[in-house]
Amino acid sequence: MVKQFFSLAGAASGVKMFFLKGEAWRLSFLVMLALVAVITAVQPGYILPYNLLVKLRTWLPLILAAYGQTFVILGGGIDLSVGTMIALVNVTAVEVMAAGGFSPPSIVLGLLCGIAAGLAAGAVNGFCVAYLRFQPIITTFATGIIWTGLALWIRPESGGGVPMELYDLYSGQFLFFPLVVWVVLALFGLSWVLKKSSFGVHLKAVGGNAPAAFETGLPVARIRLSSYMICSVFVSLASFCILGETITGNPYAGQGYDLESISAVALGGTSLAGGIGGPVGSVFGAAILKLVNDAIFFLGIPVNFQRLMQGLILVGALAAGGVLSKKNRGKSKDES
Amino acid sequence: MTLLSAQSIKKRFGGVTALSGADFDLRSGEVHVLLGSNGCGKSTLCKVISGVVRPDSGTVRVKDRLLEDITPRLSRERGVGVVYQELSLVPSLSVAQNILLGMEKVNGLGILRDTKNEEALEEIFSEFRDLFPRGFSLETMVHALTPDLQQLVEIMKVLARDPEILIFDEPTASLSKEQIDLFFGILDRLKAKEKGIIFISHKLEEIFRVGDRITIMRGGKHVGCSTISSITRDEIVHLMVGDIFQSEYRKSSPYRSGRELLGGRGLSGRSIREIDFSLGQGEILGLGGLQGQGQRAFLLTLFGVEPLHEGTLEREGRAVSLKSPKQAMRESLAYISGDRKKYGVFLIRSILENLFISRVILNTMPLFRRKTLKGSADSVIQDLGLVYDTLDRPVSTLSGGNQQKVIIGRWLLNNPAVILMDDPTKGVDVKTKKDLYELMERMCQAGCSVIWNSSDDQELLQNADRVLVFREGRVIRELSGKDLNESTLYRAALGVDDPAEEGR
Amino acid sequence: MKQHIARVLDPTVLVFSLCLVLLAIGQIVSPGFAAPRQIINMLVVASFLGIVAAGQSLVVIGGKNGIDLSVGNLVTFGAIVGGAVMRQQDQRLMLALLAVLFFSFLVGLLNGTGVVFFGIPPLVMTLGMGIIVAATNRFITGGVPVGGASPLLRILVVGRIGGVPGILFWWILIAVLVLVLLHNSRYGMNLYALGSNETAAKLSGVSVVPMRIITFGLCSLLAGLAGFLYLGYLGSVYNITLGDKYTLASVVAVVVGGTALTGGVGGYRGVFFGAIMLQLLESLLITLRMEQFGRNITFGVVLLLLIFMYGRDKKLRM
Amino acid sequence: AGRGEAKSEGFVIGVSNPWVGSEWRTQMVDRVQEVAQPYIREGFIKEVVVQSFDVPLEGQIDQIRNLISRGADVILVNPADANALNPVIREAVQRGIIVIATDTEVSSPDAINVAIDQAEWARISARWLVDKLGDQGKIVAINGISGHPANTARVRGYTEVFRDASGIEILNQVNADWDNALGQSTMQNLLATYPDINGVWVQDGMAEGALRAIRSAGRDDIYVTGEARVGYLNLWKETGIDGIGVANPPGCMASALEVAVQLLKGRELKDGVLSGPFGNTLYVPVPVVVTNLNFDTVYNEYKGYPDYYSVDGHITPAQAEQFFK
Ligand SMILES: Nc1ncnc2c1ncn2[C@@H]1O[C@H](COP(=O)(O)OP(=O)(O)OP(=O)(O)O)[C@@H](O)[C@H]1O
Ligand SMILES: Nc1ncnc2c1ncn2[C@@H]1O[C@H](COP(=O)(O)OP(=O)(O)OP(=O)(O)O)[C@@H](O)[C@H]1O
Ligand SMILES: [Mg+2]
Ligand SMILES: [Mg+2]
Repeated sequence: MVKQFFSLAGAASGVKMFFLKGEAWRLSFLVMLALVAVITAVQPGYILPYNLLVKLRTWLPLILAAYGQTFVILGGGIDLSVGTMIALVNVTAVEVMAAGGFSPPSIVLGLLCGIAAGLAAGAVNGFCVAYLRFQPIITTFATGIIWTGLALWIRPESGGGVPMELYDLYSGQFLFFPLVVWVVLALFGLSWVLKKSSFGVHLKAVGGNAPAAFETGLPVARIRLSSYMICSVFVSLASFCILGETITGNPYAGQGYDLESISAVALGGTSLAGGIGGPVGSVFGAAILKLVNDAIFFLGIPVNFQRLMQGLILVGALAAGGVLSKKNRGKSKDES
Repeated sequence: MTLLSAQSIKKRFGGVTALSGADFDLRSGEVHVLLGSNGCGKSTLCKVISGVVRPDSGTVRVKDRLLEDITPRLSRERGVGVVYQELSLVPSLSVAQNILLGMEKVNGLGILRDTKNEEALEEIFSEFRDLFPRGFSLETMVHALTPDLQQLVEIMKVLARDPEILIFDEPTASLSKEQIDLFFGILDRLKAKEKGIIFISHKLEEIFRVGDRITIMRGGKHVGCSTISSITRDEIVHLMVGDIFQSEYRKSSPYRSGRELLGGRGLSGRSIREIDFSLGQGEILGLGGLQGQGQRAFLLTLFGVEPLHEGTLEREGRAVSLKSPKQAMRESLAYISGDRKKYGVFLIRSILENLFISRVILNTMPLFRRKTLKGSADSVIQDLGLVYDTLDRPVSTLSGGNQQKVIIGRWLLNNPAVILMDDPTKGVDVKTKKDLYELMERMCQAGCSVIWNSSDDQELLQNADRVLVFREGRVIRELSGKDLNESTLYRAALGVDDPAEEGR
Repeated sequence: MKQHIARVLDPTVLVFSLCLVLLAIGQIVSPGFAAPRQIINMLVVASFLGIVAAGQSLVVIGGKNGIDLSVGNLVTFGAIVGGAVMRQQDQRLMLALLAVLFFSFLVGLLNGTGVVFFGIPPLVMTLGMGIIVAATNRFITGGVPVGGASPLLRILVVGRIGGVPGILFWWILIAVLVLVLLHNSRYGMNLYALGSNETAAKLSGVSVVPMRIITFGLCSLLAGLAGFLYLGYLGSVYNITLGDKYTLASVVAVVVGGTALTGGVGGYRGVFFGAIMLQLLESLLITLRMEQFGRNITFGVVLLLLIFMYGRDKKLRM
Repeated sequence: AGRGEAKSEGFVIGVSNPWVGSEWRTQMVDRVQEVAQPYIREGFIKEVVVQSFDVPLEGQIDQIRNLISRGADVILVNPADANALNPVIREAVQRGIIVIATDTEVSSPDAINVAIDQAEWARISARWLVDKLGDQGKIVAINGISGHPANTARVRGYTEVFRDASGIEILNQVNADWDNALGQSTMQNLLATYPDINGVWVQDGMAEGALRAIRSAGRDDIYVTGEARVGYLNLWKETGIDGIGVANPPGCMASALEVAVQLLKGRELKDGVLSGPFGNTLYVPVPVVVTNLNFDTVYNEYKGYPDYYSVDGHITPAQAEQFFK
């Protein structure tokens, strides 16, 4: 009887493993392909390399933001300040570049300062959440307001006289391939590294069960702090992409990226409760969000239905993911 | 050699004193048993040693080096490994990841060195393999495992760290006999390697089997330390509970057979099998046996929490189907759990709300005045001897015993006919225990019946008119009359007299 | 002593004192800031947020990461549906109100269903539902709002009795109802129990699933009602994003009012003053002629300070 | 098909609008589709493809790229930023697409702007206010979204006027994000803070909110500027104020379409018609300024329209031809 019980449990865990082996992104990948297929059916040019490349350029900021957000969420937090952080990084970089007359060294310096500003913002978020134990949602909302304030202080309105060269740089080639392609490849590479690294495991441990991670001797606060800082690096990169695309210093850049990046993460199969998932899914999740918009446009759906479709698809995908993961979800962290 | 010593450790949690000057020391090559009643501070002491709990005062030394401002990380580095009572596993990670958590072998870039890690895992797992089901993989997520296997994973996790000092906090509570045997084998080998081992268990026979020395705690400090060979069971029990427990309590009024208040035929559920029972008015029906054999599941099934797969349940002869606690409450059932933090109390809410939550649910009027509620609690509060400041204070400001009284009060306010008690005296002091026993007797005299699950055999035998002995989800024996004694209960629980068990 | 400190730090008291401090500062730097008329003005503006935050606090108190990010869109929804049904006619006022309440409650039930039955985290469930509601708003109006408040509704909201506009009476009425609901009703007791310990609540007879779903329903209903009253204040809907600002502001008001996002604690008393405090702060910063960036930074820092005082998670090391 | 030769299947007109929050934008999109109808009937235009959605800046870039993919010959944009679209405009122009920005001016040398002069638009009502106050008084201003180019131009416009009027003191300037409701509550705040306000410079739907706040505070001694929208006109009629309503025409995109049609026909712009900060703007006149002098005429014309409707106007084909050689 006992043995029988064991084998049942074993079979059940086999089924669960199929879904939970960190492969939740498979589903999002399929959805993404399906959307591309649908659009291509009505707009064959959509799948041409040139078009996809151009698309990638506009999607990359969200992909990067969602990628960064995944780290925070995996570690059991959330970051509602990524949108305004994008603006802060953007205006910082542009201001520094402008001060140097957009000379090549000043551009490099501007990018470095931008990342530094992003890292500082991420560090503040991380410090408040990890060390002061502030509740993440409301904390990052509050810091987000502050980032906007700082961005407006640095540059009250958009502009900055950024030269077209920056756009050429962003849309240009690097070692025979477009820069954005390299970035995406690097993201996949990094995901692999994360999966293979002890940091990835530790991050998931902290997000999955912080007290247990602490009792095991993991530096929980430091890991959570670094999750916010890593996020801020990707957010800075997202900000640079926006800068390359819009060649404008804009204190309102990145509006809406916070909630959209969270949606992308959820669509990518990462549990918002933390501990389960990974950044690859978020890449596909972000692509899905963008593709839904394109599908709506190319299918010629009336303007007034567009948002409805968008919402329905989002909720539908989440519900499907919920049903799937409900079947194999771990005991939620705190049953109490 | 003294590996570890803890001196006059004090720790308060809010109003509760968990440790009030505990001393402890551990030598290499010994299994040092830590024993004491529930809530006496054993786990807290372990957590102080491992740095999970920061003591208010006192010192911990490892090999004569003072551990200052201990964190789990620091204690691990100094060679302390702990199997926590509540486990420290991450459910969403695989068994392998959990075992190696925080000590994975990585290369310079932080990338896991798979082969090395696998080797380490293999080495540890080889010993345990037979206890895991066929086809089990180390890649299985921990949440998919049964509690006993999770406990084994937690043990492997500590062994993987190869610490010099090992602390096992009630590791055997959820293990089967073969699993325990294997575990004790491991303990022997660790001993041979001159490791120091702290072992906590409430089962005396285990203590005598593996222990070398024993420290007994009461009320947050040690009250005695001795080698196992020079102490008797009676002495241990005496040290544990002190002198107070002299007055032997025994339910005075015997059960007078009357109507059946609750009865069941062939009840089967997730973890209970074909249970028949009958509960007469005024009776206390005990549930006994080893812990975790389906007693709680049985109570939860009666209370509508666990689903009933087969069988019929009758309330005063009427077939009833109880699908939720609310329905059970409407049939005048009440459920009192000793695991109050999890199942009973709303720590951050007021005493008043904790008392009235169930009463209000059964009220026909959806609205109430708090003043009126307060007034109507008076008699119950007096009955229970509840000590409190005002009813608007959070219940967390009460001591555990008083919290437990609040939960009992919650159900008394509903005038229950059948009281289901699930180890209600866990972490309750002797005086309060006695109050509870007397209260239950009064309730029975007033026409209630009680089903009482207890992990404390003494308590069970003192209170119950009959005892159903559980094993693997079944009732394997019913004890009553002169059979109500420890040896019969014990034999039944272990299946000694059961012919079906003999062949195993 | 310790209990004494705890009482001083009672969020309601703290937030209320903060309101007084802000009024005092305002009065000093700009005489007239604390004049009764100005206070009433600020209360009027705060009232809509206050009503939305009432619903939000129910969801938050219920625990399990309860949060509702669809409330902003529901405010717009309430205003649009109200206007479309009412078509500026008094005799359709009741019908419009019922329609708003019914449909917004329905939206909330859907939120609750997604959360309870599909296991979608409230954050994203309500976010997605917010998009759907926003889309519905667009769909109903075709981008151009139809109808508007009837004269009676306008009187009920902005008409004054003894200098006090109607909306404040409605707000107080709603506040009293919510307080009774939370502290003197079966629902409230169940909700707090649920938020502080779901397992124990279930074992005490709380019907967990209906409770959660109804709570989301009530939250949406209050947001829709706020939108309906807002319509009375505005006259007509000009902007199909008019409610957006209430989404996160309501969460902020809830936190500022001392209701922990972890559930089980807090109540509407603090949130009521929380909403007022946010408005006072906003007004004060405008009066100080502080530039946008300074207002943002001040606002964010004040919020962080309040979180520091009572928005913190439990320690890992005890 | 290049410029100058009619495409046999007709030209495709793309419209990019990055914000759907306001009825003004809806009217803009509706109006351009309406104006395209005759051209569609005669086969000159094949269709008008609309990308209208709430998107951030990069989202609008994506919109324009989608329109390029869709084969647009002309792209009419209401840009969210003056500079941010320059790269994508260049992409489009390099593929032979005509890009015309409207409402807000873009700095791209590849595009032309067809718009009213926002600074001048603001000056009209500012001058009126100064006039009414007799060069003496304390005023407040309620602005749109800080940093938005149209807002910046307007602030520049009225600031010039008020600076030149020595007796006018600006007490405070507040952003109410072109939100009617926010305009109303902001006005309430301002009224309570500054009991001695004589005038308010305010624009857009916010004007109606501000006026409501002023009236419900029982003040009828404050001059308010406004925008020519039906709701505002109704309130004007109801309260009998002495007001001004300057039309900010949603039809500007329709004007842009008329210009595009000329360009598609291969016509060339006259020398010197382009001006503006970037030297690439074709200013179209403000269609209507409503004051008590012409109030009744305008009111009667627009009486039947819903509140949100803006008093509108766009250039006719004949007027468009005036700009061309
Ligand atoms: N985190 C905590 N917060 C508040 N009180 C606590 C906490 N941890 C332990 N306590 C209290 O400290 C006392 C000692 O608890 P501890 O867990 O050490 O007992 P124990 O001897 O391990 O009991 P058991 O045999 O039941 O495991 C108890 O009264 C308990 O309620
Ligand atoms: N999880 C927890 N969080 C916060 N406080 C807790 C927790 N668990 C227990 N406590 C504290 O523990 C106290 C009650 O626990 P406990 O069961 O140890 O009391 P006790 O000392 O055993 O009392 P008694 O002697 O009456 O049994 C309360 O004061 C409460 O503050
Ligand atoms: Mg213990
Ligand atoms: Mg106790």
